[in-house]
Amino acid sequence: MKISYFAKTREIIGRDYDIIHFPTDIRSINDVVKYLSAKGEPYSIAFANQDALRFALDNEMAKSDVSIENIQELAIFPPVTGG
Amino acid sequence: MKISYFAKTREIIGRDYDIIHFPTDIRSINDVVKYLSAKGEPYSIAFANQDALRFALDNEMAKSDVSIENIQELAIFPPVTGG
Amino acid sequence: MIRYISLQNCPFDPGEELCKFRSESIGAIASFTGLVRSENEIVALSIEHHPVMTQKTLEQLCDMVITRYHLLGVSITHRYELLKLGEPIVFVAAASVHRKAAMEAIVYMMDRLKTDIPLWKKEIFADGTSRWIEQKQSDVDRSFSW
Amino acid sequence: MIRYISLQNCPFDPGEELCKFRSESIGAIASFTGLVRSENEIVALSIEHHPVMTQKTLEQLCDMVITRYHLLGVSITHRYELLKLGEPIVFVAAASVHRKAAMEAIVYMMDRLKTDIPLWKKEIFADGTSRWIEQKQSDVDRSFSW
Repeated sequence: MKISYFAKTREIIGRDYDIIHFPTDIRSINDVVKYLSAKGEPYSIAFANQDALRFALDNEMAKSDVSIENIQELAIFPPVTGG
Repeated sequence: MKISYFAKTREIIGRDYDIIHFPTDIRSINDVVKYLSAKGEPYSIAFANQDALRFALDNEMAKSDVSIENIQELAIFPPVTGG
Repeated sequence: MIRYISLQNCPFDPGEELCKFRSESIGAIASFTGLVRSENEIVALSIEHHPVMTQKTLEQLCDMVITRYHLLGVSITHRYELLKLGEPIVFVAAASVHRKAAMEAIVYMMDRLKTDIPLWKKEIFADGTSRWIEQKQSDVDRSFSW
Repeated sequence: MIRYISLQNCPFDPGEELCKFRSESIGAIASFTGLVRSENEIVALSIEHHPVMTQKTLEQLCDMVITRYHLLGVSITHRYELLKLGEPIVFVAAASVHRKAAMEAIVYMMDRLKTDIPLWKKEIFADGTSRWIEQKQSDVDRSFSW
């Protein structure tokens, strides 16, 4: 699965994306965030404040409890500041 | 005193302005309107519905009960439709 | 402070008017353009105005809106005499630090223009006849609501 | 129906964008331009975006606002990458029969843009350092108020 990072999140992680094969018990966006945070830095720093993270599954905004089943790409980024 | 007309009022009166020397008992805009209306057409037609008239004394909007003392010009016109 | 007022009988380009605001303090510019649209099968619009009063009222409106909304710039352009279909009649713009002030300022300016400026519009038809436009009660109500 | 969307990394002229609406049915055009202003002693602004999502979200926003306000035209231009002081960041415009719809539409569009479009702004300073701009709670509150 492709995990893309944008803006401050991308800068902390240090790259645009990861390709990760998750264990089968990783089912929701929340599970992904916890799984990666448990790996330590830089994920633990980037994901320290989950309230300040937003997510998109295959280019659609999604809440953190949504399932990642059949999803190609999860994007993780801070609250937007466009306009 | 110069009495100027604009828009529909001007068209009904048939000219841009009149120069009129009013009797001394003509003191307010209301008095002017009544005095001119009493002369018959075209004034009686132009001023038939006084609710649909607006006034300006020396280029300042004024209510119909305002005095015309020391005024050079009274403008009479319909409600505006600018913008 | 940028402050443009133009009363003119020749066509103007709202795009050019919009570009007159140039300042590194400006974060927001809102604009409104009113145009002659094809309603009631009109072929043109004719606007009569009271030159002295109109100029004075526009200047007062600019001063008032600058103070009320702490603007960095304000612009009003208004046509008079004969206008063709599709031509801009009026353009107002407001520049400010943040977006709320500029947006509210153009709403306020248009509401005021509709009832405070001594201009009168007349619809011109294909057969040469014409008809004065009546003031809308909704415009009067909006103007009084401020 | 006129519908322009442009996401671009080169400067644009809001005046040119404003002139894209040409229709004899249009009686009102409202526009808003957001610009890079000199705040916090910045020398430039950098904007990152999610290309696919941004384009899609802008298209959805246009469709939504056209329906919601019965618009005759809508236009959104948004910059990304590096912007200099004074340059326009975003331009939105709405065309309608009467003024109320166009004016409300640009307020709505800007409120939505602030919270719905995957774009992130970063302030660039003279010494080469930079800082991501944080989302404003007031923008979130405004967005939820619709």
